[in-house]
Amino acid sequence: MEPKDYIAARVAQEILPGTLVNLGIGLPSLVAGYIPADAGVFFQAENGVIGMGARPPEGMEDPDLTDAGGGFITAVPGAAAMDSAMSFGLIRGGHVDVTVLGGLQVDGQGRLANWMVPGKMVPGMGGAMDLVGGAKRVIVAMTHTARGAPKIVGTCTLPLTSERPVDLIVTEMGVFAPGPGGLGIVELAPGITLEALRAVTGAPLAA
Amino acid sequence: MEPKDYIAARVAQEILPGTLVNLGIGLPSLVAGYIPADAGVFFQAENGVIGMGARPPEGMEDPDLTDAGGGFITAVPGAAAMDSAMSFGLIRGGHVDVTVLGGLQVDGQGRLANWMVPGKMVPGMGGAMDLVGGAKRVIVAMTHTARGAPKIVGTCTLPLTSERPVDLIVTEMGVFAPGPGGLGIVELAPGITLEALRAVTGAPLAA
Amino acid sequence: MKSALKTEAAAAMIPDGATLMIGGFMAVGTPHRLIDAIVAAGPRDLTIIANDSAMPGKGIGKLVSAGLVARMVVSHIGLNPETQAEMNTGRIAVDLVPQGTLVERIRAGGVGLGGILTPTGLGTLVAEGKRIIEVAGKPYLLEEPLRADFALIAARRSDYVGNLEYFLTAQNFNPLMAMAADTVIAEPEAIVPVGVIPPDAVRTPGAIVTHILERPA
Amino acid sequence: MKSALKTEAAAAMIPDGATLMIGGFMAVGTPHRLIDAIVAAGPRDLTIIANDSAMPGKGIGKLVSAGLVARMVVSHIGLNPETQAEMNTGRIAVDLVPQGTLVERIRAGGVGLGGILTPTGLGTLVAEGKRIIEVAGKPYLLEEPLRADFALIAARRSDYVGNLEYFLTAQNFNPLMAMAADTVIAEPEAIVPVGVIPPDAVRTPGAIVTHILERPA
Repeated sequence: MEPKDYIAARVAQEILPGTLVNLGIGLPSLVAGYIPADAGVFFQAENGVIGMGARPPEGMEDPDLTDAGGGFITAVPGAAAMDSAMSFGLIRGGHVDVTVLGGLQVDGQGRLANWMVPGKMVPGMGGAMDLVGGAKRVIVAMTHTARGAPKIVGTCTLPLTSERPVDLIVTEMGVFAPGPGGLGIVELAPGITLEALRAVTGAPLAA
Repeated sequence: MEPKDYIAARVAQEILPGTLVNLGIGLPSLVAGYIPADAGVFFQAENGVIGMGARPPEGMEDPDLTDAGGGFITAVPGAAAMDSAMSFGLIRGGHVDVTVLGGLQVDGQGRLANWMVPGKMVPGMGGAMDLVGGAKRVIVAMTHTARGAPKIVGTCTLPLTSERPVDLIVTEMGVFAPGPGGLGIVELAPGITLEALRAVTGAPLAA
Repeated sequence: MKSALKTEAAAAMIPDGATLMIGGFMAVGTPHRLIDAIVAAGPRDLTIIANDSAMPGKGIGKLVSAGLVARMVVSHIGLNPETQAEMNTGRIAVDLVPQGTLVERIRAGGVGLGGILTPTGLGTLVAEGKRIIEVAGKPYLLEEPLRADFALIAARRSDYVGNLEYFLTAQNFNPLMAMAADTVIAEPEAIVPVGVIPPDAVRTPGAIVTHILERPA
Repeated sequence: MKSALKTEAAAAMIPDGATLMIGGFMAVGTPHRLIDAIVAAGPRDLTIIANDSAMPGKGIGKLVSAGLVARMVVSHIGLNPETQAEMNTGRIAVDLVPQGTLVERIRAGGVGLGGILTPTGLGTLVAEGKRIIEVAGKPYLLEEPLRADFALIAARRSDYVGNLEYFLTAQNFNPLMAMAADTVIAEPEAIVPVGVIPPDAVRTPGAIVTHILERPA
């Protein structure tokens, strides 16, 4: 299994039945594929729909039904469409149960940086700042390192997305709960030792 | 003609074709009866409809279509229903062309008091403060006196509805444009002399 | 998916001292079955956030007549002499709020704003004790968000996800209040199968509705 | 009642230096015919307020490619490398705004608020130069309203009053922007007779729509 599939499958275990979930583009969007259809989980696309379904069969795409990345989607039974004020009202008002987002860096206390690399890549924050600040539970889904360098760091060198700490970090090496005392280890992925983890983790591990 | 009918008919002359108009309850609501059906004027009821029509024939009332006073209404072709956020967004955002409101007192500069008589009658302001502050043009439609006492006064003794002055006052004695220099006379009603007006007007008349 | 809740069970959830937002405008778009059940259950010292107190014997007026209300945050009580009398004797504390400001305060509570700046109320009794903030050289009142323990919502139709559809002027405050309470109880006139309400007709998504009340008897 | 406006006549209304709000999210729910006509007319130094700058050759991306844009207020430019390049060379000034804050700032401009208080952006680059206001012991950023000279709105259907209906995720910013501009030009996919759109399906009342664009050719 590829790291990103492992990560997505593991994040899926954190999603409770009957919840409202917002998945970021890229790796986080893979999580939907690991949620049983009968779990009663509703996915929000922040461009204006709750009840986003899978990509439609070829020839059945509708130009007016897309996800936040602009890709074609379907609507499940019980879906609701809305304008951006309602969509972000749900996000910022604490009505979204879980958001899963990618990360460029997270520090040991859980502060996330995921929206720009100054001088190199400035895509803009889109809805990320609202999601991190507003969702009830924030999960970061990312590979543990980028070109060998730790993405979990002592202090973020990239601009922060929010001062609110995220709740959980899932990588191919394990599941981590950041906190004031440093990075807590919830579980290590099969075959990962504490030494191996420490070697590629920039933040202190919690006692 | 009763004073209130004279006032309503005169106010109707101020309503331009194609405008969005909010009429207060009581005397102002009579204005609608003097607007031609083909003028393209749309009436807003702030409880959530644009395109309010006349009272329905008996037996055709709908409990879910009422005006801001709770009375049954109809919807004209091209009507739009909305929630209170949109309804007051239109009012407060400057999208309503004209509002016609009743008054307890107005001073010569146009400051209106129409929502409470301390210790006696405290109905609440409802939407009056929003309408006076937000509509593009505010017209007060009221009888010139109450039990013989002037309602256009030097200084309001009742609590103000807004610090924004109203644009026009229409009574059975004439049409008045309040301003920093005092009450301007736009026209006197037939048979009303300046002396008669002065005798029942508490505010100084503009030069 | 939610199974429909018995009206008595819904009313029994509301403890003494609870804060309730109740939809409706002069008793239009008000959850009447819930109100009747609350009058029967009789919780005391309620705080009611609503547009108005309707009329004696109708809608929210029934809660006033039953003596269940300690405080009201409303824009208008003019058609309910009982509320006015209770206010004058001090039995009910009434906060009168301009209607548009009431709307925005409820919305702010529902969408996570810390407050909003409005010119409405400047230079009037409404401004007393409030902060004035200048933006671009103009003064505004800082109005704070409102939230409630329960929102009691009247809807035309619900499905079993809890998606709500409203009708004409019965919509009013309902979709806003459904965003601004810890527990949201929706009283639909009809419950339809999931998939029947078109996505664009949904004004309150089921994800934020805690309970759907059973169909009318 | 409004008669439909020719696309070229609509584009000709927009002068150099105008501020435009343009609906859409990654070119979905964007008024494409208007954008093509504006590219043809070629007004310069435009300020664009929108969710994003779409992609090169699509929607708002066409305005960027044509060199008509001096400033953008947007939440995301990640899918348009041209916008990023123009920002890096300083040819386009880009204000990046969190999407939810952008929504609320546009809404505030449309509904007459002086500003809104939000926690989004606290402790980040977004907070630079902004006032922090405490409410109930918590800090919030004061975010100011946005307004435009023109709002260019994409709708599914219009009637001749100008009532607008939207469809699924093509709705997005359109109903908010229609409230926040001096001149509102709606580009519907279809125009229907007055009375055909049910009152509850109208999301933008015709009273605030200045012009309806002619039907697609």
